[in-house]
Amino acid sequence: QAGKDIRIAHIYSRTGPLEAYGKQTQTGLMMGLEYATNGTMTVSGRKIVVIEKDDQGKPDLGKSLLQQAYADDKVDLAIGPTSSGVALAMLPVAEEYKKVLLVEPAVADSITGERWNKYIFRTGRSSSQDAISNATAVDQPGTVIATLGQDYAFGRDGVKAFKDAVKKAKIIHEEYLPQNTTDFTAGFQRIIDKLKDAPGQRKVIWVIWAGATPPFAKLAEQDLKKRFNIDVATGGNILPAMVPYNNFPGMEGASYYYFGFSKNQPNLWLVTNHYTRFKSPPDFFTAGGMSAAMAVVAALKKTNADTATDKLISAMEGMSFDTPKGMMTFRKEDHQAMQSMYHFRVAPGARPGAMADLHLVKEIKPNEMDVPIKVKR
Amino acid sequence: MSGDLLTLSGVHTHIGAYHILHGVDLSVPRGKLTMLLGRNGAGKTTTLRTIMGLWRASQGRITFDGKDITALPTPQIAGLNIAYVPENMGIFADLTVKENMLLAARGAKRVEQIDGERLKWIFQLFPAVEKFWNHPAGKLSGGQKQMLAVSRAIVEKRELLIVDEPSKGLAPAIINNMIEAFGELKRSGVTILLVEQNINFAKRLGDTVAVMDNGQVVHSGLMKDLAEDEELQHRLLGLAI
Amino acid sequence: MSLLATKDLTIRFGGHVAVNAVTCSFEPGTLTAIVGPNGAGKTTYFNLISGQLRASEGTVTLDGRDLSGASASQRTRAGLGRAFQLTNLFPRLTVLENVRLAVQATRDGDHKRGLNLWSVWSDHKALTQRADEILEAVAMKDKENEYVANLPHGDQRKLEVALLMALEPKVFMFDEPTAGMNAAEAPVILNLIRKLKSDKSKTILLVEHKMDVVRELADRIIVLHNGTLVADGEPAEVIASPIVQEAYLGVAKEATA
Amino acid sequence: MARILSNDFPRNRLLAVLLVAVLLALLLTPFIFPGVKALNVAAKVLVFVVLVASFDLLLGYTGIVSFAHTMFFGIGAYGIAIASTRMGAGWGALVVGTLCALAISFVLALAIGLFSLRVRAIFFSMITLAVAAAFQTLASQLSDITGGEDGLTFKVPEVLSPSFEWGEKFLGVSLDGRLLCYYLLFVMAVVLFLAMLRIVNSPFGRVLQAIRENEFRAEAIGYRVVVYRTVSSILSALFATMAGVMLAIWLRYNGPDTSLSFEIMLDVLLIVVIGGMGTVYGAAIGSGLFVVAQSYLQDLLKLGSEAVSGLPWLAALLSPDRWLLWLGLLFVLSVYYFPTGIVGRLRAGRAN
Amino acid sequence: MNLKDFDWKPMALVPLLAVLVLPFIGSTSTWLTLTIAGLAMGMIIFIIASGLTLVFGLMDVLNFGHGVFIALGAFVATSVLGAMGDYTGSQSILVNLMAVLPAMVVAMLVAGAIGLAFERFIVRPVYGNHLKQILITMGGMIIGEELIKVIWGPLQIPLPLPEGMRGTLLFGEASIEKYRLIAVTVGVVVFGVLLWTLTRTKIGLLIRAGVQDREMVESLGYRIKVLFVGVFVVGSALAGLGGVMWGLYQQSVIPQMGAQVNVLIFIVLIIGGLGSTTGALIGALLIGLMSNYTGFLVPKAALFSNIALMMAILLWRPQGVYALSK
Ligand SMILES: Nc1ncnc2c1ncn2[C@@H]1O[C@H](COP(=O)(O)OP(=O)(O)OP(=O)(O)O)[C@@H](O)[C@H]1O
Ligand SMILES: Nc1ncnc2c1ncn2[C@@H]1O[C@H](COP(=O)(O)OP(=O)(O)OP(=O)(O)O)[C@@H](O)[C@H]1O
Ligand SMILES: [Mg+2]
Ligand SMILES: [Mg+2]
Repeated sequence: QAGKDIRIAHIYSRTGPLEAYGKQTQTGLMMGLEYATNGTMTVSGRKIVVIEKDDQGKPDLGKSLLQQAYADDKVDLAIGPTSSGVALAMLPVAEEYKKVLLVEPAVADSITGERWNKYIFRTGRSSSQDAISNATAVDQPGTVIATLGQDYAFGRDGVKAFKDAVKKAKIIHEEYLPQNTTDFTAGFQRIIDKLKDAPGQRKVIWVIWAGATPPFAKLAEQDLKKRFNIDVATGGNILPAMVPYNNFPGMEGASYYYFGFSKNQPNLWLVTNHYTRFKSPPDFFTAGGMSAAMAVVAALKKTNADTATDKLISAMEGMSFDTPKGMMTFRKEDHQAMQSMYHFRVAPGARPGAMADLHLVKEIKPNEMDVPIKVKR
Repeated sequence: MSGDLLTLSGVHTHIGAYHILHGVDLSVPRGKLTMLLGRNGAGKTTTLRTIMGLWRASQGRITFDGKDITALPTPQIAGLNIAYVPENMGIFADLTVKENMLLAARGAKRVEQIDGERLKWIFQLFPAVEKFWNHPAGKLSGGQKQMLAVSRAIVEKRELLIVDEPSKGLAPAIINNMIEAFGELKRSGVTILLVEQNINFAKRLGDTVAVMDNGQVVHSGLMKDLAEDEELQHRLLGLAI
Repeated sequence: MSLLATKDLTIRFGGHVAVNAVTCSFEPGTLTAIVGPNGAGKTTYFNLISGQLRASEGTVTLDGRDLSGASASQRTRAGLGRAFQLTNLFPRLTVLENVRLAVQATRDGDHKRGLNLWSVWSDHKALTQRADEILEAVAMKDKENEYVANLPHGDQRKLEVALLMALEPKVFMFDEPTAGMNAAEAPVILNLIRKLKSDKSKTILLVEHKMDVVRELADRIIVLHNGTLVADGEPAEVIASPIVQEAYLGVAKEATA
Repeated sequence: MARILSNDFPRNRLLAVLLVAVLLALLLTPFIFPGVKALNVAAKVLVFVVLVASFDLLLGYTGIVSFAHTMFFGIGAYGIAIASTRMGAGWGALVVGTLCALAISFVLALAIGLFSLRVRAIFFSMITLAVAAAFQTLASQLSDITGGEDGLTFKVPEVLSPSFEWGEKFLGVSLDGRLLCYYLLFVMAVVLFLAMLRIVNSPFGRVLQAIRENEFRAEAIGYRVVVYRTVSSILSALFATMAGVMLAIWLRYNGPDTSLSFEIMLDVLLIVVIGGMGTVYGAAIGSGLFVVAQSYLQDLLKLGSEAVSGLPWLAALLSPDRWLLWLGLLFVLSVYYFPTGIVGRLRAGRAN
Repeated sequence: MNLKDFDWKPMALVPLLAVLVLPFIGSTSTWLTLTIAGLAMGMIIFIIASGLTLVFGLMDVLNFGHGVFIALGAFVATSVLGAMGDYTGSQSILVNLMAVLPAMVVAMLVAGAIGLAFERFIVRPVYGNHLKQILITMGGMIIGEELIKVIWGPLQIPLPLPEGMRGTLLFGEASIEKYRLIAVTVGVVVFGVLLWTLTRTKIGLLIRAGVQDREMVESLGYRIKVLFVGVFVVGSALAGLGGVMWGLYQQSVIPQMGAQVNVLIFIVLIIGGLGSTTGALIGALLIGLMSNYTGFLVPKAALFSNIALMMAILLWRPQGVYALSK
């Protein structure tokens, strides 16, 4: 086997609604491979070849691309995809072909939950990890919270995980709005009506929103802090999507990644090299892609570049590996990478319209988050 | 100034793959009423449309007032002060009668600017136009539409009037009015080119006549002569009166 | 007993009464001409009888059956057939298909008037045969495979009549069947109408502005004026009546002019 | 032969050859084009032949422009998906899913037909556009039943899944459930296609054409237009549902984007036009060409953009990421150059 | 048109709806907030739909590509405003306007210019054929959207509202965003100019006539081709303006935004009746109000409120509230 290329398929949204995310992952993946192999792109004498495939954000297409990758292209393992829907459709294919699928960055809990099978690993964070870290950031006694999310699985699951993780604060209202809401007046009004007279020292609207038109700018317009002493909290996102955060100087939340937070070697390398190559800092999914690459290389090093699926699986289960976010560990039970999250605060002097300026409040270590295991074995 | 206002020489017209006009020669003398007769499918409508530039002559020459208009676009031809009433009447069904008239009056921006005397004259000829002034034109009866079509053509003074079968579907009384109207227009110096199936109409109004068959003008001369020569009528038009 | 009758038939468009309480009945074996000035309401009256318009008031009965609530297609199936003032055909189908569709619409059979989804259309030979007969009658058999859109105006008028014949109605309604046809072509249509007339079981209604045609064909004339029925009777009598002379023919006016 | 084709022959030699070629290619795909991709593409062609032909029934034969066609496609696919998820893999689930989906489609099509076929034609299309969009959102909101955005992944009867091997390799092709599944689809497609061919050539089909040509006159010669229109939209909905069933069986997955997205609607529209409206055969040829082209477009563009990598602007346009750009261009060009579609072109060519 | 003939019923719908829901909402201040916001939203929707009332309503062109011009306007605005940071950063609305007005003008010019090409190459061959219009303009939309991605990239771009236009005004407990009031002003201007042009000048008549019978309009001596191009360009320019307004409202723009608003503006036109500017305004206001009310009372139903409204209106008037006769 030695000398033969190690073939890896990267299936992601090169086009489609998540095009921007997917491309970051690809960049991160390639930079990660470069970093982890010291620029040689080889592990134990075997060259790593990445085959890119575009799932266009379509689950059916992603599924058949993964079949092609395993069957026609004879890849050793696959990485991706960008969207949860595509990932869920792919899971059974990995099982059918008995090959590893390393999920990055799709977030749905069920990927490493009910729908999981033993060929699935994930370097990306899960919805639960997101929600729990966010809960940690706002969970204080005497706080009352209203949640605001989109009315579909992602929003509802996110809120549910968040609720499960909140222990001390009280959640008094859940508002779900259609996914593509543009006029938030009615929703805000309902939240305000519920929250304004609620007893509590601190009132918070916790927002979980994915997609094109987030409610932050509109929330800021409402002047809630001044009018009703209501705060806003939310999770992280890609940099362009966080521009509106600057409307809320001092807003807190928890994020998966922000280029300025981690000070470890891989992240420093990533930030510097990303700046020199693209004139911009690395983002959310760049870091994710790099993490996936580093996980793969670590595993291959462990098996001495043996790509037999069972060897890979046993190497990866419980494996700890370095990433731009620090050490991660694939949990044995559900192959989810346990990882740090970041409690952040928007810079007090943030200027609306400028790039998001986040300050690190605290790194939330894996052992501080109780991420439930949901796989049925 | 006398002579011919409009002349066609050797005009050929193709519609798609069909060759319809085979060298039409026609002249319309200034200030006179010229009748264009011929059986169904002879090419009368096609001739009128070719003059208006709605179909293009593939060969031949059309001149108006000494100017070559063969290749001019339709709006410019109309802009030479020519009015046209097409066979299908060309009523704007969604607009009211008033708006239809306003559009035909190129010089007027608003209804008030239309020559009031002229309007009164039209109302008197075609009472329906006044009666349904604010109604959508599409709701008019077949004959009323025909009246509106002719009214539009005469709302402003034009040098040449080209009319395709104005009497179709009209009650006898209205036909009389129309004959009267064309007579009056002629007296005021307007040149008229008229296609008509109604031979009585033709006889009462026509100064000169051209008869078409198979895409060619097969006879032209004075109306008077044709009206008196029953044998010629029979030969040219296939009918005895 | 009369076959077709209208009682107090009225329609208003906004404030305008286009047909005003017309009560009239039509007997089999007669051809009734309907005349009147433009806008008198003739076409509208036809539309009310054949169901293209719904009456504001009044009833239409055929053979004693009240059809006032029936749709146009129901009335056609009940035996009211009409041809249109403006040609109204299926332009991108062939002549034969046009007629065959009309035959199929009214005849019962295993084609079930068109709701049969599962047989092959061309297998219904009886329909084709009947369509051929009709085309023969209007002298258009040689054009049966031409697309209607390519036919000259006169042939389209003939086909309009052929469709009406294919429906085999009890009542034939013609709305200016020869409009826009010249004197050389019109006879084909007029002959067809004459032939129908000789079959004594048919009721024929004819709207026509050409008085010579009316004089020759009509057994009876009714006159509409401003939507109201103002005269009804023998052709000679009606034509001579002052109202027709003045309002319709414009004779009186001419005399004064 | 005449009976099978309902007496509606291709009427053009080249067209006949093309049709036979498409048929043979589909029949033999597993053996002449090895690989998962080819088989997936061929299966998609089969599904689209049915879907597009069913849309043509509506558009080409009745003259109704509806944007809600994918809704019925989706109902079919969801029928299978939901039944298989709830009842577990098995033939029972397939039958129940299909029947329920057909029933729901029937009711919905009837309701839409009765309500909105009365409004102006272009309003009808806009209404269906809005309804389809709302239905898609609904499907993603009812996540307990439909799996939401993520969709449903499910299993089909053992015999149809890849793990079922029923013989040694034959001509280098492994004889597994996947192959059986493909041929199941093939048979379904052929049967449904011939059924539609029969319908458009029945007395009913002729009335539909008459209505398309001149609705007013069709009513006047005695056809109840609303009834015919409604029946035709129901029929077309049912066939679309069957196409959805085929899709779900093949993919063993369904989600809102997979069967309900507007993009599919666009593809269907484009195929109808490319193939030729009002000719069921157009659906077959159009689907064959289009689906194959679409599936390999990105690969082709990749070659293209590598070839011109020296010219950054051109390379940006030829980038595989911009494949939609070329699809859009195809829309425009096909309207310019194929107003009557391939079938219309070929048949007209013979007529002259 | 005299007053007696004027059809006031549709006009009454808007206040009627507002009054009817009051008892259900209970609190007056909440009701006021929702109503004012809804009306203002309606105005914004009207602005983005106004271009289509010309192109679709008058010229009978089903332009699915209309959304692209909206997106285009918004993207142009990001570039213009991005370059005028000094003006947008000021707290004074007047200074802000010095940036926003040029952005609007440039967006309208660019959208209009592209509209010119769009008319020439995409729309001209298909006047009068709806199906082909749908197909070819869809193609145009896809191409346009992809070209936007080529030029500005596929990413979401922030379009922050100038400083002085932010914030809300308070009326007791009720609040209204400043920007919405600005949008109302723009909307009223657009409405007024359109209405005046279409009903008080001959141009409106000519366009409507031209849709029905091009040849006849030409035979009357008018150059319909030029007129149609002109209308299309104006329609596109209005879409560009709408894009700027919409983008500033959202405070961010994405290439897909055109496709997202397409359905919405089609619904507005259907409710209003083709070709009627007043109808479009009423449709937009109704939609603005309706979505706020249902969003507050029964959020689950908000998704279907537009469709339900459209269906109800069509049951009442199958041609929309102010339809041209046909
Ligand atoms: N669009 C067309 N396509 C093909 N042939 C046409 C078209 N229009 C007219 N024709 C044919 O051209 C010939 C001349 O038609 P035209 O309409 O000029 O005759 P006409 O003399 O006006 O007859 P009518 O008295 O019936 O109005 C006819 O044979 C007709 O069938
Ligand atoms: N749908 C409608 N809406 C409003 N008014 C109408 C409508 N249909 C017809 N009318 C009016 O009713 C009157 C009668 O029209 P109708 O078409 O019956 O006349 P007609 O006797 O057939 O005339 P013609 O001889 O000119 O064909 C006309 O004044 C017409 O304007
Ligand atoms: Mg003619
Ligand atoms: Mg009439």
